[in-house]
Amino acid sequence: MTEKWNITLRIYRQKTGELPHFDDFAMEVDPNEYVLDAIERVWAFHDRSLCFRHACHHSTCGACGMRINGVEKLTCITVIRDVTHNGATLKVEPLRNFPVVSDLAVDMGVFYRKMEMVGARAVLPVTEAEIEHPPATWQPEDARYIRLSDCLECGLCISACPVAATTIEYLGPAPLAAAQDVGLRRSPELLTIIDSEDGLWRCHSAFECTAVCPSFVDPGRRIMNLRKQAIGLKLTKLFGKPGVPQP
Amino acid sequence: MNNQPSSKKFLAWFNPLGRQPGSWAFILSRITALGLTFYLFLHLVVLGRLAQGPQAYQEFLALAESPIVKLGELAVIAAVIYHGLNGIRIILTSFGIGVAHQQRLFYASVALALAGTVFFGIRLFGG
Amino acid sequence: MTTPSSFKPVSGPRPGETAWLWLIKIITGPLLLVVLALHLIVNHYLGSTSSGLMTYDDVIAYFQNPLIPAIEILFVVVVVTHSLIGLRGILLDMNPSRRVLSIITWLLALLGATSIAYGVWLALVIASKGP
Amino acid sequence: MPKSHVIIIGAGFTGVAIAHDLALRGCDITVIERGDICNGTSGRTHGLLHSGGRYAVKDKESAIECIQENTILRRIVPQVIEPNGGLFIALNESDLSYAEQFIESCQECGIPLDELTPQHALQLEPNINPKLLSAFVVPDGTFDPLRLALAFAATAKHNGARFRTFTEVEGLQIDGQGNVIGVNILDRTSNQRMGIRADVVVNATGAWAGQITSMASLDAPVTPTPGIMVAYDQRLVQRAVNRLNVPGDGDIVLPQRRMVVVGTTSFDAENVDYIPVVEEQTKLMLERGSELIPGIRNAKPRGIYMATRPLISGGSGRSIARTFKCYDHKQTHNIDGLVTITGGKATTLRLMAEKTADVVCAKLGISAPCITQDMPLLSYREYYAIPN
Repeated sequence: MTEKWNITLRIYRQKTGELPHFDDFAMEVDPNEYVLDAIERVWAFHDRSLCFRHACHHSTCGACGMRINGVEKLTCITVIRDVTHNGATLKVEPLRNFPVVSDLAVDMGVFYRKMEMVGARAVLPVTEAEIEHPPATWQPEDARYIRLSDCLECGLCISACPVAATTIEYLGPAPLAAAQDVGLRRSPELLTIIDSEDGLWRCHSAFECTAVCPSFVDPGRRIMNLRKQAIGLKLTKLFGKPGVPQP
Repeated sequence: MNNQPSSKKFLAWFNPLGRQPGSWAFILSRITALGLTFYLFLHLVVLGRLAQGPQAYQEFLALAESPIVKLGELAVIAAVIYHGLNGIRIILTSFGIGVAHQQRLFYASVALALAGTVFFGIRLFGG
Repeated sequence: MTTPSSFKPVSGPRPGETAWLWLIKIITGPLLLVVLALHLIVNHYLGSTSSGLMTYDDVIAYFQNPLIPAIEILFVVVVVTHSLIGLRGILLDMNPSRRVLSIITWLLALLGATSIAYGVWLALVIASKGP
Repeated sequence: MPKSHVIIIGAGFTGVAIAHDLALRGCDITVIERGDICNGTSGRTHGLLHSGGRYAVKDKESAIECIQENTILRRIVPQVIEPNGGLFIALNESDLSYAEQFIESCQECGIPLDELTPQHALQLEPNINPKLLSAFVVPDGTFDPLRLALAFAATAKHNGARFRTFTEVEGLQIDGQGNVIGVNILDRTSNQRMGIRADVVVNATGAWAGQITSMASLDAPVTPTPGIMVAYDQRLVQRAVNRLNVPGDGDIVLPQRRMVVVGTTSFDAENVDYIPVVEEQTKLMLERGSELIPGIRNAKPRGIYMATRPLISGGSGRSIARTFKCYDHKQTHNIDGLVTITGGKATTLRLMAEKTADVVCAKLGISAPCITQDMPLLSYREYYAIPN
């Protein structure tokens, strides 16, 4: 008989024109389930007015990012056992630094537009996706395989970033990481977008983004590498042959 | 709970709860930066006494011997060591060096800052 | 391949060569550490009194060697530059409007210039007090 | 003559594709979705851009639709697709015996196919089961469900369609003659109710089609048939890997981002709103998946989810296509103003939209032809360029 836990889901609620508050839902859950399953059951059986974003349920779409007990998580791949224990309360809040549409659903508009502005690659050759230990069997012609990028545009890094908390103008970890993935060698004109007050030089190396990224992007490292690329390109523009960016 | 980013919540910068070491590094750096900048201008103004001749400077020296000022100076020393070392951490990581060990670099900065504080504390107060 | 599209996010990223400001900040940083170490050793370590503070006469005598005022001037230039660029970064996080930001930038520059001028003047005055 | 106003209930694949099609044909569109884009069955699809190979033997009509749509989607929305092809692999004699009719049917349906020796197949995909006896390459692919829907929705929105998400349809507005003339909705973000008039209401709610048709006291021909999908945390293959045999449970494994997703099963369910994951089915997926790709045994499950297919059962009324059910309730129940579309597959979303749009345009006297097959879609992120 599968083990059952009784937990309380304390869910943030906000409707236009009403004061935000928390609702508690006592739930019987299977600890091996995912947090999103429990949230969906709240909607299905307890409260149809619960608004939340979800689509793929297996970390490819990036819709279900929320803060679970204050920590940014993709709720579709977060196992209940890993974030709470039997009889405890699980606090579910929307992501920070995004306008709340209602309850747990946030408006990703500005964030997606910034990703579009830097020309984030939605698909890329398999061999270009930075993987710790690429399979030894990769041959050059494997570059013809195309795959969806690692970044799910889930917004967890934007929610965790202390600088993104100060202004909506800040480009943010994911767009900067995407700009690094595109690279200044491939599109030097990106420099004008990222080399600005609200771009590359606002990052304060807190590495909160890398800590919460559920999808192997490691935005912290990419931002730092982008700084090297940017300084390299600017110095070559100043001293070396104009327009030949450093790797 | 307004979820929007806003510059009003700058006190939130200094809230270390539920954050990664990287954020603590950022918070400590910012606090020490503000402290050191304040001290910098205080230091410049105070040294102006030198220009007013020996009498004014001797008065300042007497003041400088008092324990509170010494404690202040110890705090400055701690802030300088930490801020400096964490600055090195940020510069290194900004050029892709040691990014994987950024947390250890931060802990090392704090440890060295504490060690320095103890060392100079003994020098200042041990006599 | 999606190409950077035309529409802008909230308002376009604020121009302003902050890469250079950032670069100056990270160059003056380590320089500051070096010069500061020098300053500490020279001023507070070789000094006569127990807590490392020099008497008035020591300072005057000490400033006769032209190298010392040079180090002090370099020190004040570097430390003022570094700290004010940093302060600007902190004020930046208060998300000022572009107009307010340029005012802040000018004020900080002014404060920096006067502080450096003051520092240089002070070093020269002390150096000139010698026999 | 003002534009005709069409309300589309449901922003899953079919809903957004119809919005895109009708917007191009000059209709004024309002899409009403009780959740966010693609949060029903469409979101939890397996993600396979079918080549049709899976259906070639048993359901030629579906197979032909799939290969045609597969080719169109690769052209009009490449930025959400992993177009790396697929393999049908035979693991035992019974699989091999299926090969002959498989080859024949694929050729009949126009599905490009070539046979590989086991060694060549293993060289292309080192992680598939080394004991394979034969392999066939077909133009399968993988897509990201939310982004596929967003691409259609973005283009529709840029052509004037309005999207009302987190808005639930509480009832249909019906006039004296029993015809549908609008909907009553509840905006869940503000708890406000209102009515909206429309010339035609399109019921594109997939597995929930019955809930809308019951509002006009009609039965819906859909039997919700959930299936399980298990995503593992390693990208073991570049191509979709299918089991060469009669379609069965857990016979497809496909790569997606850094994962492989094993699917699927098929069983009946009544409460469509929530389908609990069934433990045995998870084990079955592990077993069947690892027959195709042994490496799955030492991969960790990353997400386990159920998707409710809107399979079409008998139901009354003639449908214009056997593979999905789209009909005008005027013809079937003499109720004007309501069109229902359900059934079908994710890969054929554009075709389902074309057929439904034809039915809607016929009702509205619009003669504009469908042009979506050659129209590249905007970037899915453009959906966010215009607020809802």
